[in-house]
Formats: sequence, C-alpha cells, structure tokens
Amino acid sequence: MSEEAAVHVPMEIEDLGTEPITLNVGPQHPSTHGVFRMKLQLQGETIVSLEPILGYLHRCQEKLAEGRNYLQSIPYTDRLDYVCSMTNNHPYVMAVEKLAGIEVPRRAECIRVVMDELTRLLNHALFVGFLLNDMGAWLTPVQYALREREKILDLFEMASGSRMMCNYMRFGGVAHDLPEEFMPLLTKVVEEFPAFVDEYERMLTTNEVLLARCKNVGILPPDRAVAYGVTGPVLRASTVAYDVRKVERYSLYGELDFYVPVGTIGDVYDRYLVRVYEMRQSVRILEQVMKLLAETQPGDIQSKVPKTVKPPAGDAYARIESPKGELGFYLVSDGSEKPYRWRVRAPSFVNLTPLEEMCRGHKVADVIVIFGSIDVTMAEVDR
Amino acid sequence: MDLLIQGLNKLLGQVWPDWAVVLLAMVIVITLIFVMAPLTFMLLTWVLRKGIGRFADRMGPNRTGLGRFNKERTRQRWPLWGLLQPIADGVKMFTKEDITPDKGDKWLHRIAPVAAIVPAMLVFAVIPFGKNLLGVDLNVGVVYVVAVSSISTLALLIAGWSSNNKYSLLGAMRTAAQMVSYEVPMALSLVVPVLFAGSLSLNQIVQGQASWLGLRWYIFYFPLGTLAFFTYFISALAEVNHTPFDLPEADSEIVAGYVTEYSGMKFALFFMGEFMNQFLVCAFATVLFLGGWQGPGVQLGGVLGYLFSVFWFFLKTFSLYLVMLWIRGTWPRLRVDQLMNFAWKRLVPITLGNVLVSGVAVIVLSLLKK
Amino acid sequence: MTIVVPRHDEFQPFGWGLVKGLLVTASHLVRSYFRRNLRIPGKEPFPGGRFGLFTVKYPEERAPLPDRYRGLPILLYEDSTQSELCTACMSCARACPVGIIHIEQGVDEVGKKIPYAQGFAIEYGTCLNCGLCADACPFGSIVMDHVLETARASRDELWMTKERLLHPVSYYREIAPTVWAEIREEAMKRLDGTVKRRPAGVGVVPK
Amino acid sequence: MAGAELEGLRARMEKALPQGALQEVQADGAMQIRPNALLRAGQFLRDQEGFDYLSNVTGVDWIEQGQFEVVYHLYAMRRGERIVLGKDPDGPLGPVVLKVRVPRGDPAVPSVVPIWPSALWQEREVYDLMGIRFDGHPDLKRIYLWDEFEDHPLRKDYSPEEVQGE
Repeated sequence: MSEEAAVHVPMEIEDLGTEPITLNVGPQHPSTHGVFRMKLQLQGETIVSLEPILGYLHRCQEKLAEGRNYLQSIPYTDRLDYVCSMTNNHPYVMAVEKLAGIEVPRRAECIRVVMDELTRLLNHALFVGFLLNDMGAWLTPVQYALREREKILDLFEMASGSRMMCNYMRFGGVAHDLPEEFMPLLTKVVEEFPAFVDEYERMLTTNEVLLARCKNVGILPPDRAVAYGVTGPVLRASTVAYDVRKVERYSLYGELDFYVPVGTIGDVYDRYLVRVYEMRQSVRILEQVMKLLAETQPGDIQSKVPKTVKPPAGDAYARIESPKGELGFYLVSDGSEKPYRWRVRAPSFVNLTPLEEMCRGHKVADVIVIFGSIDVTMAEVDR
Repeated sequence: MDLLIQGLNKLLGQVWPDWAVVLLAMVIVITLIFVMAPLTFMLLTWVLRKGIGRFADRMGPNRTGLGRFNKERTRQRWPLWGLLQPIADGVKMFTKEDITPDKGDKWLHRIAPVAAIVPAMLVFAVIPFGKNLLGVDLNVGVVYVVAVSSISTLALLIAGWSSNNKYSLLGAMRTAAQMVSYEVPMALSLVVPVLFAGSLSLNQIVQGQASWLGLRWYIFYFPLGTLAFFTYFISALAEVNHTPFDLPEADSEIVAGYVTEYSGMKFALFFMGEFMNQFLVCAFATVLFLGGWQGPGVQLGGVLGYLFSVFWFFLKTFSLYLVMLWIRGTWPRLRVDQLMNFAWKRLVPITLGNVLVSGVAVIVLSLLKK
Repeated sequence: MTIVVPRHDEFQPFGWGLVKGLLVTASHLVRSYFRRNLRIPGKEPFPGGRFGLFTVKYPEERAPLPDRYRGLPILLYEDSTQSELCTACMSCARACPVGIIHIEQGVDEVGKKIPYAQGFAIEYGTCLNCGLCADACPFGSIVMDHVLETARASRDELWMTKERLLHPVSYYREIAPTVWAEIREEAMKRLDGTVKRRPAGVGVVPK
Repeated sequence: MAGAELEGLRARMEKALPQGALQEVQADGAMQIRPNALLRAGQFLRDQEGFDYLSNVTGVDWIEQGQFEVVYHLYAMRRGERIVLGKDPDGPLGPVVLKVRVPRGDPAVPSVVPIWPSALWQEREVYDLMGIRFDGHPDLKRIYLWDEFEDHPLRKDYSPEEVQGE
C-alpha cells in the first residue's frame, strides 16, 4: 500500500522537503453527511494518510433493542438509515419471521417489494443530488432530486402515516393495507420517473466538469472490494455483479425480471452510473410488481401472528439488498419475548472500511467526492 | 464628472471659487458611488436568490415583504416578491456576533474585509454607466481596472492567513494561485478590444462601438472579438471566484475557505465585495465587448437619450449576470490541478494567439483603408 | 442478467455536455413560469393556480395530510354520552417502545378496580410517533392526531395529562374518516361480547 | 445451507482441520470451532471452498454458560456473481456460520483480518462493545466509544445506570 502512495504523491512536492499538515475534517463539516470525522495528513493538497473516526452518533441501538420486545424494535430500525426506513424494516421482519417460522401473504410481499424499490429510487436520486453537491454544484441537482423524493414520500405517508420513520412492516405482513388513492399515484410516479432520470442524465452524465471530477478517482479494484466485504452499488461499480436480490431471491425477487448494472473500473463515475441505471431497473421492477399486486386480494396483508412474538430459542440471519448495500439482521432468541442479541450488519459501516485505500494520493476535494460516492448515512454507521 | 463640473460652474461659478466647485463635484460623485455600490449589491443578492431558485424549481424569497396585523390578529401580507430580503439579510448580519479568532492576527483580520471591498468601490469610478455618465474618464481606464481589481487577491490572502485556520489557509492559497493565473488570460483578452478601439479609455472604447444603430459591438468582430469575449468571460469567472471556479470558498471541501472565521458584518463585507466584483466583471464585459451603453435610441437628445443609454447598459450587464447565475445553477466545480491546467495550458495559449492575430489584423485593415 | 454501464469515453465536442446541462436548467427556468400544475387525484388542487411554480405558504396554508398520518397520540371520548373510550387496559402502555404512557386505573367506592383511567399521561417530548399504541388499542381510544406543531414553551408542558389529551370522536372522524371507520368497526366487534356489563355508547364511564 | 451440501462441507472440514477442532455442527448449519483452529478453518474456507466474503462478525454474551461466542457469517461472493451472470453457481453459496466460544474470563480470539479484511472494523466494533480481544488485529482500539471508556456496553452484566463521562 505504501508503494502505491509513493507513486501517487507528485515527486516535486516531496523534493521540496515540506512537512505534511494535519487537517481535521469533521465531525462538523458541510459534507460529511452527518457527523463523520477524518484526520487527513496532507502534502500540499494531496492526501498522505487518512484516519476515519466514528462514533459521534453512537446510540448503542443493539443494547436498546435487547430491552424491548420484538415488535417494539421496528420503530428503532427506521432510525438506522433514516433515508430509507422501509428497507430497514424489511430484513428485520424477515429475520424474525425466519426465527419464528411465520408465513407472509403474497399481497404483503408485493407491498414490501414496492416499498423497497421506491426506497431505492429515492435513495439513489438523493445520492446523485448530494454527490453533485459535494462536487460544488449549487443545490440544483439536489433540488430536482428532492422534488422527486417528495412524490415518493407522499406515497409512504399515505400508506404508513409517516414520511420518513415509516414503521410500516410487521411480522407476517405489513401494518396497513394500501389506501385507495395509493395505486393511481404510484402509477403516476412510475410513469414519470424515467423522464426524470433522463433529464438528470442529460444534465450531468456527459458534463465535462463532472467527468473530470469523477473519472479515475477513488478506484476500488474488484479483488479489494470483495476482500473488504463492500456491497451494493459500490461493489457492482467495481465490476463484481453480486446482488442479494438475485442470489437469495427473497420476497418476490425470484419472479421478477430485471438486470444488474455493473461498472467497468470501479471509480466514482462508475458508482454514479450504476446508481442511475439501478433507478431505471427499479422502475422496471415496480411496473412488474404493480401487475402482481393487482392480482392479489385486497386486505390479505397479514398472516396470523400472536400479539407478542415469542420465537423459539435459536438464531437467524436475514439480509436484503438495501439501496446502500447488504443490510443484514442477526437475531439470537432465548425463547422469551425479548431478543437475546440483536445485531445489525450495516452496509454503510462496512463499505467505509476501504475509504483510506481509495483516498490515498488524491486531493482534498476528491476525498469529499469519494466519501460521497460510497453513500453512507452516519446514523447507520454509528448505530 | 467634467459635465458635472461645467454644470456646477454655471450654477455657482459666480459665487464659489473654482476649487470649491471641483470639490463639490467630487463629493457628489463619491457619494453617488457609495450609495450605488451597496444598492447594486442588494439588488444582486435578490436577483441571485430568485434566479438560482427558478433554475432549481424553487421560488426564491417570496415572503419578506410588508405586513401588518389586522383587527382579528391575523396577519396581512404584501410579499412584494421578496424584494425586502436583502434588508432582512442586512439586519441579520448586523445582529450576528462578531468573532475574531483568539490566536489569529487580529489587526490583519480586521483589515482584510475592508481591503476586499475598497478595490471594488474604486472600479465603480471609471465604469461608464451611460452616455457621459461616468465618475472619471481616465485615459488608461482598462489598465486601471485590471490593476485595482487585482488588489482584492491580497485581501483574500490576508483574510486566509490571519484567521489561523487550516481551511482558511488552504482557501487563501487556492485564491492566490487561481487569481494570479487567471489574471494573465484576462488581461490578454482585454488587449483585443483595446487594439480594435485604439484607446485605453473606457469611454472611447464604448464610442468606438457606436455605428450600425449602436450594434457595432466588438463581440461581433468574428472570430477575434468573439473569442476574446469568451476567454475574458471564463477567466473573469475565475477571477471573481464564481462557479465552476469557486474553489477558494468551496463550501463542501474547505468549509468556506478564507471566510471560514468571519461572521457578522465582516463576512457581509466580503460578500459585498464579491458581489460587486461579479457585477463589475459583467459591466466591464459590457463596456468592452457588448457596446456599453450603446443601443437604439441613445442618439436622442435631452434626458431621453441619457435614460436610454443607462437602460441599455444595465440590461446588458444584468443579462450577463443572469448567464453567470445560469452557470452557477448548473455546473459542479473543478479541482485545483484541473483549474491550473485549464488556465496555463488552454487559456493562455489561446489568448496569446488571439492577441497576435488581432494585432496583425488591425494593422492590415488600417493599411487597406489607406 | 447484467448491464455494463457505458462510460461515455467516446469523443464529444468540448463543452457540449456543459451546454446540455445549461439547456436543462434553462428549460426549468422557463417552465417554472408556464408549467402546468398537476392535480393529485382525490385531493383539493393546491393553491397557487394552474400554471407556474407555487409553494404552500405554511402557517396560512397547509398541504392536505393523508388520513393515516401519524402525529402525536390523543385520547377520544364520545360526543353524545361524554364517555371516554379508554378502559385502562394498559395495552398501549405495554406496546409503547419508549414507555412514555402512564395510566392510573380507577377504583369504585369499595376499592374494586373499574375499567376507567383515573389518570392518563403521555410524555410528548419522548414520543417516537410510531403509532404502536394506536395499533395496540383494542377500543379505538388512543389515536394519532394530525397536529404538526408540537413545540411548547417549557418541558413541563410536554407532559400531557388526560384533560389535554381528550378530544371528541367527532374531531377525529373529521380529520381521518376512513381510519376512524376501520377502528370503530373493530372496536364495536370487540365490545359486543362484553357490552352487557357496560352502559350505552362506545365509551364506558361518563366523563 | 443444509442437507447434502452441509454434510459434504463438514466432511471436508473435518479432514482439513486437526482432530477435534470442529466441535459441533448444529442443525441449522452453524459450525462450532475451537478458537485455535479458526485461522486454519478460515484459510481453508476461503481458499479451498471459495467463501471469499465475510458478511458479518458479531459477538454474543452467553453469561449463564460463562462464555462469549463470536459468530462469522460467510458467503461465496464469486459464486453468487455467477448466478447473477446467469451461470450455474457450481457449489454452495452459503451462509457458512462459524461460531467460536471463548471463556468470559479472558476472551481472546485470533483475528481473521489477514483472511478477510472486511473484519477490520467489525472486529473493532465487537472489541469495543463486547470486550473480546482479537489477537493479531492490526489496529485494535475502540471504534465507537471514547478511549477512556472502561466498560463494554453489550455485555449482559453492563448496567447503563453508571453512565460514564458526558
């Protein structure tokens, strides 16, 4: 690793014999997406080393959940990654269902997939917006993304009663059936979204400034990506086509027809493109699920589940492809109504591991972009 | 100002001595500039908020207007399109706590905002805002503008150094490098209209673009004038730290660069200097390339001609400013090394070649005319 | 089953990508004046006219909330009989993940417990707005309000006692008709079995 | 993973590891391994069996048995990639669940960072919150809590009443 760094640092700077300066980025910094702190060692503006420091948002959620029963932990999963709370609910209820052997009606599965893919749409739209914000575009792309996100949040609010802290999924189904006005609005969102993605792409994808800032920046080679356990769009940008939706075929994903976008190098530009293409695929999935949803019986959203779930002793690990990567829940039950151990495998946390390797040798401005391109939510990293 | 002195002489010449009349004229002009500069600044911030908002599908300020409580204690509002937003900003800035870093260089820290705004004010003196409406008709106006506006680099450097903050220092270093590099292509692009007009006086440059119903602008001197306009505009964007070259104050990377440690009115002064510089860059481009106050109707006698000239000048300047906003609302920012590469490897050769070709062209044309 | 994303390495005239971006934002600038506003089906059209940008000027105007919206929990009482719906069954207190619902069960003259909440308090400051209490309530007594403004002058005022929590059923029926219909149907079903022991109406003890 | 796949893997594991290293295979496929055999097992699983992706590392405090358990969830990412590409995966996908039990008195487990770098932060997290030492970890220090914090909050005998610091 040190040899690589030596290659990246321009020789003339080293020849000057200047001393590196330490720059402390964060925890309060405009573009650390929460409270993340990096200790940078700089030669001029080139990164020599980077030390990430976490924990400013640590709530010890795993301990909190041990003191609550299974149902009461669902609102807490919302608060892991507050951007996409629906996909946080999903693996948790899956893990409990696995543990307690609960069946899920088909309509509930359809609704869950709809919510997951909507979450993916809004997360990726926001990602692109905030990536551009990190690059210094004056809020315009973010604003467009937020506008689209509002439409999806309206849907969430309609179905679950809350825009961000949805608390929608339950063991053996979902909390409420979809209201009447949900489907027409969903159809509209699904119809309009491709146009939005097209516009985004027209505005950004071949923009020379964006190309200059993104191409060949923060390359993560595929073997390093696999070794570091990176998942989600970051992994797929590094040419490894691994998608839990295809591999595990949980929920309805076995029946759905969609493609997995894969990058070619693994730089920031690939990560951007992979997400843009995933948005198009999500729209495709939504179109298919809407047809499946129409075939199911309204109201059949919840299987018979006791009021307080008491799974038999044992453990279960369930994982899904959340917009940020592989989100897993590992639960250990001792047969009581409270979990014995409640563990979150957070994609943001693991994806941050190779940050230093990606950043070394780049400029300060690139660090921000690379960090943004991993797409983390600090609430999920620190838990 | 000459006109003003003549007018005052007619009025007061019998009573007052000559030097008093000149002094009075100076005071009037300086007061006008001091009033006009902040007014422009306030208008610009409003235009910026509204314009960027519209580009981003937002409204911009739409509430800051007049209002009162009526009898039922419900509020009545006359939002006035948020036109009073700059005043609200000003009030906010005035009431903010003024912070001076404990370990910074306190005197330099205080001087820097002043040093940032004075050059911008000085430039106002030579810009011809309309037919014969300019503070001083310097015969080396172009050189004066370039010289004075580059002083603000120093102010930013002082600000970054005196703050004792690493972000500020990085910002200041970026500023110094960027402004020094981009001054070269900027000055070189200015040479082209000067060559066309054969004068360094701004007034004469404007008058040189007079015929063809006031449409004989240097930007239409294809390709030389057009190219010079574009190179000037690009390097001017960098000169005033505007997107996509706003690295010195890149908020997502180095927080706010050299203004990180500034608050309250000191920050407002930096802000003001920056906005006035942006306005002046547009005004300067208007004067040099877009015919200044020239336009249909300025030949009319009396007040009408003056009004037309002022109208045309501000229309052109604000259109250019809108283009700057447009860029600001669309593009991301370049990186340090890319910025420098762009200046030295692209812009400087292009402008140098342009100057050379323009010089030859002017000589050849004058020979042909003979 | 994969798509390799195109990296746009092919040559494009310098600046074309930038110009395309500029055109997009310019179209937004123009459209912000002339765009036709869409009407959300089943909802009132937003104030601001059919064309151009508009905002909902919040304190004076409000965007409509869906029926299912989860604000903070409130208690209901029947308008006609003035009787509270709460039977002090403690379901909500047990369901609450943060344990902020405090109920004191009432007693009659001989000291026997009766299905009536003598005291009822919710700490609004700690509420997660999760709605588990409303889901757990078997009699539709605790429901989620639609009020957004929850700021108070002091922390003590966030301790909401019964007097301030109680709202008439008609109030909730108005803001969330479909949800109330569901809740009521379920609550009546549950009450049917035990209705003999109770006075008339949905509620139990007159206020 | 269960059934024939699990049986095959178990047989191969028993052959590759020293006698008695594989203590127990639970019904759901979790393999109990002696701490000193963990690195060899990991090496074998990654290189021979293709489980190149360590998804999850976590600790469980079995206070009644007086033991800590470290749980590893392994998947075969490259084989999973073959499924996405529409080919036959050609082997089990996982999960392989490794469990290592150590006494509560002196909890120390060999670090698997040399085998799977993805454990780099996850092991630090387990160390921070559970207090299990990982021998051979390149940078073992607290990750969430501050360095002066003394207790380990995820232990079952931790009492949150004694709040430390701010």
